[in-house]
Amino acid sequence: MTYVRPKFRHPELPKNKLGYSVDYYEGALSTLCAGCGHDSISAAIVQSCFDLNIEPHRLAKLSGIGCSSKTPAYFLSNSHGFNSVHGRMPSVATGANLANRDLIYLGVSGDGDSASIGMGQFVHVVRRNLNMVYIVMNNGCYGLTKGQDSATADMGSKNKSGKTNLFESIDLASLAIELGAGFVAQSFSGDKSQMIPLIKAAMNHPGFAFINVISPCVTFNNNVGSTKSYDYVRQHIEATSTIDFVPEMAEITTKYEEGSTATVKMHDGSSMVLSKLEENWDPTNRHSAINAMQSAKERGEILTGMLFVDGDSQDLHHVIQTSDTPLNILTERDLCPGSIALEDINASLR
Amino acid sequence: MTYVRPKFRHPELPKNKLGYSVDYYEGALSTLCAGCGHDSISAAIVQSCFDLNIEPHRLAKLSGIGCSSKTPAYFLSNSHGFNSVHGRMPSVATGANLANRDLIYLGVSGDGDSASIGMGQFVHVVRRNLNMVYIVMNNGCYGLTKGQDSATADMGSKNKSGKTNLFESIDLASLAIELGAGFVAQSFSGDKSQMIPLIKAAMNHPGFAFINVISPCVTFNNNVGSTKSYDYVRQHIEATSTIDFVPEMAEITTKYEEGSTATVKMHDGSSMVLSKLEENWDPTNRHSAINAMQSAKERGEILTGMLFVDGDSQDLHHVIQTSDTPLNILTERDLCPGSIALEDINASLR
Amino acid sequence: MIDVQRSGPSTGMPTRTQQSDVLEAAYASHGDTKHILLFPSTPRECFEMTADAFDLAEQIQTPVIMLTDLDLGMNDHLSEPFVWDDNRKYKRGKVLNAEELDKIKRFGRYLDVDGDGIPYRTIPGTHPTKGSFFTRGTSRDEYAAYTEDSGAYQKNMDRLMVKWETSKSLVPKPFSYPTNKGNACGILFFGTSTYSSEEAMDMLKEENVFVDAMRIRAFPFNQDVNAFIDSHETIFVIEQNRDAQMRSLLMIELQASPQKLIPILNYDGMPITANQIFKEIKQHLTNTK
Amino acid sequence: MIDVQRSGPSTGMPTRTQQSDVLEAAYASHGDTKHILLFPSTPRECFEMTADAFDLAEQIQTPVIMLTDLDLGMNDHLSEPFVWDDNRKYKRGKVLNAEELDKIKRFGRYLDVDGDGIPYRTIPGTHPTKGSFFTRGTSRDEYAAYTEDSGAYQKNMDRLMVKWETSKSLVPKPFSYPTNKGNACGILFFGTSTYSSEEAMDMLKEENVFVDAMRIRAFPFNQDVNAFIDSHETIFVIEQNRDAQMRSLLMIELQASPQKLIPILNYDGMPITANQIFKEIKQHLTNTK
Repeated sequence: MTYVRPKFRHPELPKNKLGYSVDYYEGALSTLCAGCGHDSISAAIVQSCFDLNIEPHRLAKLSGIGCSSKTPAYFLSNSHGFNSVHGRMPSVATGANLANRDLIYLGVSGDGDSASIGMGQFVHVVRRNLNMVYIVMNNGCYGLTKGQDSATADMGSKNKSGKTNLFESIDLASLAIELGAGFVAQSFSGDKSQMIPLIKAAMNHPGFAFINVISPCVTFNNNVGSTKSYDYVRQHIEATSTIDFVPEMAEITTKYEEGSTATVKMHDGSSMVLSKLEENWDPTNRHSAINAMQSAKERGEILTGMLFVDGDSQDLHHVIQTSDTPLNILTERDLCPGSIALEDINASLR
Repeated sequence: MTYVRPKFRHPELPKNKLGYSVDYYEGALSTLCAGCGHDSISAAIVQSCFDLNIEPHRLAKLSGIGCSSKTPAYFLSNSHGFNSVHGRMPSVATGANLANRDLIYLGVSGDGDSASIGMGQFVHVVRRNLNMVYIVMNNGCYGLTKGQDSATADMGSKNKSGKTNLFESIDLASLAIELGAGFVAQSFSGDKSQMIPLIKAAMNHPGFAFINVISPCVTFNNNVGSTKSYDYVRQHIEATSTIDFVPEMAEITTKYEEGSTATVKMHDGSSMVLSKLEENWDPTNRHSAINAMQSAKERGEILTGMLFVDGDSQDLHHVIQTSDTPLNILTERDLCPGSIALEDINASLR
Repeated sequence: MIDVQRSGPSTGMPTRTQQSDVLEAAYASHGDTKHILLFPSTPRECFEMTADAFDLAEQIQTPVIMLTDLDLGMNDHLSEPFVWDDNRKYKRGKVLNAEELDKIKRFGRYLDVDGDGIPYRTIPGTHPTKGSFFTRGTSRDEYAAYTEDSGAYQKNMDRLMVKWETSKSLVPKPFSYPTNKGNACGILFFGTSTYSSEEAMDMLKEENVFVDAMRIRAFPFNQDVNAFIDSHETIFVIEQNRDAQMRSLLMIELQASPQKLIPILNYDGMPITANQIFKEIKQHLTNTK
Repeated sequence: MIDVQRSGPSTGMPTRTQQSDVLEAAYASHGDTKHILLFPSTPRECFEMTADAFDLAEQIQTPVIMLTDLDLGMNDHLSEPFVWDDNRKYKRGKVLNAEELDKIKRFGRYLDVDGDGIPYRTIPGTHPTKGSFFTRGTSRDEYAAYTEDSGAYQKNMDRLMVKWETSKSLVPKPFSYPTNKGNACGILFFGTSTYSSEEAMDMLKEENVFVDAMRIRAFPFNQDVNAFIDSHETIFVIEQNRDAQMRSLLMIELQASPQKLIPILNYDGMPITANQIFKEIKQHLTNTK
């Protein structure tokens, strides 16, 4: 790869509380196609981590295989990264999270990686409520192998070669809600102002936080007839609400219209203020969220924004009551029952 | 195994149209625990095939691994069978069905086999709308390895050793509806009168037909506190409707109460007459079925019977437009484009 | 199954070639397991062996793995035109139809009727009352019934070895290069090491070094491979992996002496060069003079 | 990873024993791959080797597979009491902490600093600005950066071979039975073939047949195994599988001559008997007299 990133940066880039400017959160220059939606999502991740004052070494980024799964090379170059095998990112995330509950885990996947080869892992990482942010960069096609329809391609959608997809699409967001996920959002790579508060809120959610981002493949699935093209998505998205993420300590200063606002408190004291656009929808009620998704489907619309959030979510460590100290810094003293306990076991077998 | 089935059968067992009595549809003697719900399901399969006048050699039975997956040895001994590896029955069924679209495919699986190791396969066989009946014998535990909680165990349910399950259960029927299955039913191994018409209707449905049968594990999950015990299930089931399966040609003779009856025509001319017990539920409307399931969940009830049926379902062969002749009897003449076509390919590469 | 081998292990080098799945493919799976492998060396052979692989899979009733590589799979090659014989018939192997089933007293799915280790099979739906059976991963008797009887299990494992022997004469024979007989050295190679090996032979010839040569085309090894090894003092085994995997197969399956089999290995992801082969053979012959 | 081997392949015999995953486990995965294997022969050794396996996995930075079998895993055994040394420390291997990272100029995840093929690693979250890296399945350079450079790839593959050599002295040594030296025959065995092999030695002794014996406890083979093979004319390799899988490993890894390695095999699902071993050794010695 011969890409060279221009070295020049404005010397007075603003710094966050940690003293880092936004470029400290960037990664290597992307080798994805120019205009790829995935790069916008990477940029939103960079901005969110900068805004949230995250220490990069306290975050682990993980992925599977595919165009989307290449992106961890393109953001947060000062964080640990793990590019796992196809569809198996959740297993690696689960192992890492169990070893050290104190890091922030950011998983990035694609529709091929999550909805096909990794479907079993996806379902079970939802069920286990692993404390992680799981972003699917969803373009409805296999970009890395030249644009075949994926399992999230909509029935009737046309791909670049003019072929119509004959199968029902898998709706990952609805699936996550049905499976009991405590935080489910949907967004569009063209809407950075929506993505950023969602990513921030997801990072503050104590459990599995899923964001399905429709991210058009400019090279193989941006044609007329595709329901994952920029134009189509832009024309068919309908937001549940506008979202403000209000960090801990900050005062809620924006004025919201009476009656249409829901404030969701996050576990660390921060809040998400949702200004509802969708009627008959309660973001904290699973059944209501399912109804909103079904209704949008019936109207042929793509519902974006916060879809469902469970304020009482308890992550895997709480459920299985592991020690507060991360397991990977426990020592022989904490872990090994020693010869006396072993003697009891020997005795029980006599 | 030293079990010997008593040889004596009543000499005047009634025969079906093909001249077979019901014992021709039986299998080897079950080696499952006495009282296992799975044996009741096997019996319902036997009765259904007898009633439907199925030629046993025109049916293929398939399974994965587990107690449930052992049952194909215990029914239809005159049918071909395939006991595949864990969670991979859908792949084998897909291959067999593509090779010969003219057989009836009956897949039997368990909650471990379908909801854990086989989740990816389950999701995608639903999506492909493979023409098969897929029965899950669901006991919420791993019976073959002594009763550990499975992924369909309800949160809060207690297993035999007194441990409470801490995880949300995977609701396979809701999942199948969400994923677009065209025929989804739920039943209870203790309710043969409900199972038989459901199995018959499933066998006449032109596409993927899913029946989730709660089937208590008498040995490891029939204790007080378990939500998959006989007593608990009996007390918490609520049927959507009573069901009559009316074969082709037969006249609908039963009288049903005005207004509460829905008749679903099957593709071969047979009908399913549903006498509705659940209000605000339309068995042919997916959104309505999802609502009914959600509402039942909120009431702590298990909805059984027909849940959703799509009368316009078209199976995989229709969708991908394969030949009407089963692929496995096509010959060189039909399949091989021959030297002239090859010469065109050679020419295109010059 | 077609395995277009690239540089491994794991994701390896996604755009570079290697012949390093040989051992894994040969014995893939737990328990005592051996698989049929085919090694094409040209696009035309890929075409022909793919067709052959279907026939072999049905004749031997087993998966067949074609091991090609990125050099063949991704690079442009000059190829002879592909040829198809319109009289060719698909080989379905030992499949019983309804009439044949009628003639049989008792059908045994795993019964070695012909003594070649390959039993007869039936296709579901063939006959109303005969020929159906239950396929299972567990041990079973000749009639497909579950058993944990040691004798029945061992009998089946031995039948599979008989089948393995039978398959040696069914898979493609190795290609022997014309020879003046009596050369002490032989070279063995397969797949995309062919061009470089042939060129190296020419280079050696110019220096008056003559070697016999054989191109392996399938696993299990045909008797000719055995004879080739036996009739030479030294065999250079040319392959594109680090661990001399084909050489390992020759030792395991043909009891060939490790001392006799000199590995010539390239594993940098680029196709092996004639120059490397030429140099290593010359070096070895000089050292052992 | 613990593999309680049963009769294979596929589901095989769910309640019967075998030692038939040896070859599969040793080279599991595509590409040039080798794995550390441990072979316990008693419940106590299962206990001890499991603890050792964790240490080895961290020291060598690789998965370790313990190959036990159903005979050990499902049958009742009389066992010595398990023992634990309370002063034992976990071996974490080469892990850099924050202070150590501060002292290093540039951290290279795959840099062979010590020349033993085992690089240093870091644990996520250790240091605010140093030591983070990107783990990937593709080829990479010593600093964990993506590369398809042939030299960098080959260097890493060669480093892994150096690590393999290093691990030979880290894994459990084979157990040598006391000997009067000078016996022409040796027997090699592992795992649950131990009791029968020992009993067979006693039976042979009664007939004045003396053999040396070694119990293999790990793969890769320690130098002692090599020396044992070299110092005997004939080696009987006793194992519980059809294809003489351990014998294959000895040929591949130690260049042992196939003619020297006489397989004694049992694969009927029942543990191998002393009587079988005794008979086959006597038979062979009689035939070759």
